Amino acid sequence: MRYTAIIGGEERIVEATPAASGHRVAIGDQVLEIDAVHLQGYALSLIVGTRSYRCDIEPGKDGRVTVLVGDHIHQLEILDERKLRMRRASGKFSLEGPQRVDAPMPGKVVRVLVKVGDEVQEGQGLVVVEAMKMENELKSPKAGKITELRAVEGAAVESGAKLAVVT
Amino acid sequence: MRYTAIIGGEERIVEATPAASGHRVAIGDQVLEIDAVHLQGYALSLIVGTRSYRCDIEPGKDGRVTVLVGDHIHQLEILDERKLRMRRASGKFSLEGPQRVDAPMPGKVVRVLVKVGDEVQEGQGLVVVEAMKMENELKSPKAGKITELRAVEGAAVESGAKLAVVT
Amino acid sequence: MAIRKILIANRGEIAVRVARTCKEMGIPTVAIYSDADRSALHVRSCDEAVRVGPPPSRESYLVIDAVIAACKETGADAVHPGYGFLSENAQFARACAKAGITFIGPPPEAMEEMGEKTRARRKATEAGVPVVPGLKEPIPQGGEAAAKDFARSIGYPIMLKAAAGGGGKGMRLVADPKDFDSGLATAQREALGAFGDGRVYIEKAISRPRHIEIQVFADSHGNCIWLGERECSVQRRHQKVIEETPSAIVTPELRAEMGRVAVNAAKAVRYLGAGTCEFLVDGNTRTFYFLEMNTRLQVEHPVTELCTGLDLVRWQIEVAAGGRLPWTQDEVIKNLRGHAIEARLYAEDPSKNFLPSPGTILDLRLADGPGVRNDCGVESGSEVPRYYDPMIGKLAVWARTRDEAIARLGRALRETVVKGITTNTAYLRRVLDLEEFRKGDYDTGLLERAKDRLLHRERTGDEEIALAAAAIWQLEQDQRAALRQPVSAEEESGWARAGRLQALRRSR
Amino acid sequence: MAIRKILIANRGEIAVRVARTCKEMGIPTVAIYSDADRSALHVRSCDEAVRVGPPPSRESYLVIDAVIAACKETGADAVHPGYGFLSENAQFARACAKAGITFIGPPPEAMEEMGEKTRARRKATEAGVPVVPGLKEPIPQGGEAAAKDFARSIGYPIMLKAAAGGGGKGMRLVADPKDFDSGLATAQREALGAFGDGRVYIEKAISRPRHIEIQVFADSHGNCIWLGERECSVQRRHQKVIEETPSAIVTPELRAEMGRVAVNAAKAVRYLGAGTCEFLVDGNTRTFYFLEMNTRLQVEHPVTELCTGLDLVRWQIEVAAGGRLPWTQDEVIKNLRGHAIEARLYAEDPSKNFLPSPGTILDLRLADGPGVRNDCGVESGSEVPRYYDPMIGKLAVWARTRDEAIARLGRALRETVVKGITTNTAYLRRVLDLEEFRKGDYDTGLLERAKDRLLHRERTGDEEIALAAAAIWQLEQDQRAALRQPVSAEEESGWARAGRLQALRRSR
Repeated sequence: MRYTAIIGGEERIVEATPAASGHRVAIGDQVLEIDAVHLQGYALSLIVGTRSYRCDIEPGKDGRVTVLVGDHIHQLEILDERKLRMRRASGKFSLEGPQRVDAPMPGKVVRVLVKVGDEVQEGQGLVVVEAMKMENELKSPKAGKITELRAVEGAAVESGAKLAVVT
Repeated sequence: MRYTAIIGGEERIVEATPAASGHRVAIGDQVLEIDAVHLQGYALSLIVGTRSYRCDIEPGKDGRVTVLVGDHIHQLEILDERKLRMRRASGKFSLEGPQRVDAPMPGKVVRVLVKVGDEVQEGQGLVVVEAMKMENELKSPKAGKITELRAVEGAAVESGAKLAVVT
Repeated sequence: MAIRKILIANRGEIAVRVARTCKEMGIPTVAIYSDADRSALHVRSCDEAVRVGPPPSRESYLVIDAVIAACKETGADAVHPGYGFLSENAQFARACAKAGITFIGPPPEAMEEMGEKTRARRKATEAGVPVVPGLKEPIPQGGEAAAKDFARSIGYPIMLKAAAGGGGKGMRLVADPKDFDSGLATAQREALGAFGDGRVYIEKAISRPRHIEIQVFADSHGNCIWLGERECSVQRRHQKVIEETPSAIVTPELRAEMGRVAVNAAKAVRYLGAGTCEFLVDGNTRTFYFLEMNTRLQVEHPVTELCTGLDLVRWQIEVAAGGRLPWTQDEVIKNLRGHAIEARLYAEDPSKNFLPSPGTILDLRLADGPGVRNDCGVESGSEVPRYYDPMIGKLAVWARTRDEAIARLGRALRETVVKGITTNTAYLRRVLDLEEFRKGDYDTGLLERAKDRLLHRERTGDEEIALAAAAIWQLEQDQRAALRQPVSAEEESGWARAGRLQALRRSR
Repeated sequence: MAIRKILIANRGEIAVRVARTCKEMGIPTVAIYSDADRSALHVRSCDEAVRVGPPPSRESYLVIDAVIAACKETGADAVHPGYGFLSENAQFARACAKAGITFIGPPPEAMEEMGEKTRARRKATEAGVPVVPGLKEPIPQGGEAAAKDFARSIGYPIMLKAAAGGGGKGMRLVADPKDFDSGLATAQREALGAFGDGRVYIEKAISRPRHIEIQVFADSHGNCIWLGERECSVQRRHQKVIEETPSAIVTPELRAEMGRVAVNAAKAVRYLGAGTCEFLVDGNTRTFYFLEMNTRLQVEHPVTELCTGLDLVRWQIEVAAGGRLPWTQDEVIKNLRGHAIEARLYAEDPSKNFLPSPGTILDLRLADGPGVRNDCGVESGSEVPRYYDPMIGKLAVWARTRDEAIARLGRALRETVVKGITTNTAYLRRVLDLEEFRKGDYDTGLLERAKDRLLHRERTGDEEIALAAAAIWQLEQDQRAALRQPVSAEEESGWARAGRLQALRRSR
């Protein structure tokens, strides 16, 4: 099976095929013969040559996967043709176009630092959300103008709730 | 839902019904109001009045269940009407009729202590199976006669394999 | 009087930890829980459990009447408050006394005299304990201008601290007069939010300061001893992250001197039980200033237990029951052994400015083997609610030397895996790798100064392995999908079932 | 010479434990595995892993050439043999030397002189160490009759022991002459099966004997010290079940005396590294007899580590690399502290005559908190193969006193839950409750004598809770079945997926 992986912003072609010994995985022009077994709770034990790895896997949405190799965390996306098309369509590769600023976790809006129409710099604080007794300032992902503002001081927000849009 | 439970050889009628606070469970004429939540890996947290219990559950075959309450192990069967009929039909309540002696675990037969036709006493050793470097003697479940003998010295046996029948 | 049943007025790892010692002592325990904690580990770690209210702590864990009522309902004759929540609330201690319940902690008077920082400083000064120059009184309404002048008079940088504070909440360092107003506003807001008391006071900020605290213990027969220090300078926003004992800069002489001063402070308020005197120590001159006394068990008490071999919770209970301290000061000194380090596991995302990451722990794998101790408030399938402190547990190690202890903690952190939520384990490992930490040459500014080194994610050689693992994983998913047996994280995990069942229950 | 990479020629908990110390020392590790162990924890606990053969140990873990080949393939320059398997095989030690690989253990000559019991006894006698009266030579082919006469001459009860034996395998107590032949047959068969050497010898059985062993350590610079005793009298069929240190009957004087004797025995064979002298001690007179020397790390070494604060595996590696012992005998004595107890977790069913219960561990919950140490070879989802020893791990605790240690172990055993297979945890708890054990007044016959008390299952009050839990559980199963979402243990658990995937792989 042929996948397109996105890791560290780069696209890599990864092809995995069942083989006698286990699996053959081609990454670009590098080929790995891998003996893989599943472990309980989303984990794999891989033996490549004599190297032994424990890989803990956390599947996310739309092909997003977090892979813990030994003690190194890798965030990547593993996409088949269909997912890849969707992924490209969504155009999230760049920060062109309007960018949503969402509540990254459930909490309470304690301060709104901008108003609609404000020009903001990349990294400028927009909204302060409090959760677990900590105040967390949400910054602008890009330089631009506040074209939408949903955040209201004192309001409780759920994870993923749209707080503002920067265009 | 009404169940017949078998615990310590006794039959108990257990009726569980969803209730506002959680569940109402009637055991015979004793009624318990129980707040139950599931935990990961087949476990329940029960609060009965102010008592707090962690119950680990190991479902077995045909309604057999092992329940670990705190640190006490309970072996029981929980049967609905259908299972109860089957259970009764199987007539395993007593040791009347032929009794199979099965290999309780995978291993190797190192000695066969009886031959077909032998009269045996309850608890008399019939076959010795070795596993994990330990020899384990399998005893007759009842007094009677060896009517069938499958065990062969030196042969490897799988768990549950029929070794002998005592009638 | 003997203690027959203990209600643990807390949650999370400390509730579990206290329950363990009670079990070893054969004392039945009662847990309390908010609606957010019905499925929490501490509830099933106790023999009984009583609901005390809705999720917000001010409506549950902080409601004195509810806790007292829970004691009466279950016949608990003693309360262990843990840390935080009501542990330093004199009013609660009085309510317990009034209800004939033994409060496992100091008398309310001692709490009041030490609990509020400004009074504590006065008391300490009286007892001849050196304190950091600063304004002894909280800033009154409308006194902002005067406060600003005073700040300029002692010279910047200054520190703004919550009068009722602790644990770094409601603390702000102000380096420049122009930031005074904003800093004050934030400090007051956080103080109000955290302690229901918005008053803050001003203090001169010492440069290159080390936060070193002394564990003291007193019984009701006039005995009071110290149990050595804890080096707590590895802090982020005044929140301790890694603690160790002994401290790299504390000599036996300095230890004895700080210990003597701490014991004096405790005696000055007729202290009882476990307490901690926090000092600010000048990294260069090693002069120390009394900061405050925490009139409760500290989060980081395990490092003291590891190096003394004591069970401090057992001592708290025995002393509260009128027992005598089994050790003299000399026995303490004779028994101090080896080196211990504790790392706090937080449900937070260091790469997102340490944003708390509540959620469900799908899988929890803790470290084991020689010299490792886990104190955890969660297990696989546990929910980390968004209402409370994001600390999910503590990983402590002991070894004969500091170097071996650091190596051991590194090994143990590598064994520790928390899936489903983001935690700071990788960040903690990077802290251990900091040269300053390895040398023991650091102060409370370490983490701020090393920020970039700590967050930079090194590119590792095993990226291909990660890709291969993901591909093999995905391949198998696709194969199974083809076989029409879709498996989603949802269906797989017990917590999802739990969620469904609870939903079921509510819906009825 | 420095050691740069260590191959761990073992499996299970000891392989994992050795790997932990190597990680702390920064030494890369290589695991070996049989086909039955591909998914075993020790394989993923090491940096590299090499298959050495099919499941039976005689075709994998015991194949010297395969292990040496694995070293060469991975460039390992040292081997840690753990215990069992090749750990006391002089031929293997020689093969390592020949291949230029450091064998982490004593020289082959010392192994040969001490490894075989009868020679060990001779050596010991020469060194002036008292031994139990018995026939020094293994019973030769056809010598059964003479042996029987000798047995009668020293008087029954007598003990039949495997010449190449250890760990109680191939040992038989014969109380009556008429059982001599059957006992001999069984002993020889077990000896042959376990060690590939069916020779056994005769020894007088001491009554009320306690099995107490002394840990010794020697470096290559002529230093040899003892590290205190381990009381191992809680045995079933000569298999240790619970070990503790210090022993209730060992006074400082007796400890020093046994230590001195043990060190002499070790010096007599120019010993190197970690070794253990096993003694039989008369419970009444406290006279002790040398039994044998185990020329390797013992299963129960953690209790010694807990009371000395040492990492014995680290010492083994340092000494094998030519290092000096960092401690003198006096430092050992100064550092002995508190009380430690270890309980062995076996995959066996006490109610079925301790029938081994291999299988898949669906869920494993280990104890945590103060004073608890886990050394485990498995985790949730692990397979316990039927080919090897049924011990899945060890639970050890430390506390200041024996009483506190017993209470702590009881608490920890209650926290330990192994689901999917049957284990001896409940049995271990009942052992702790035995009055003889609590008093420390027991001998190697304890478990046999207390058999009935240990197996009788007390009827507990919480039977109704069990019924209610089962009913609620079943109710929800039925409800979900009605919603057409059947959930069977199979579909739920990751191990089942593992099984499928492996099946998939084989089928290709």
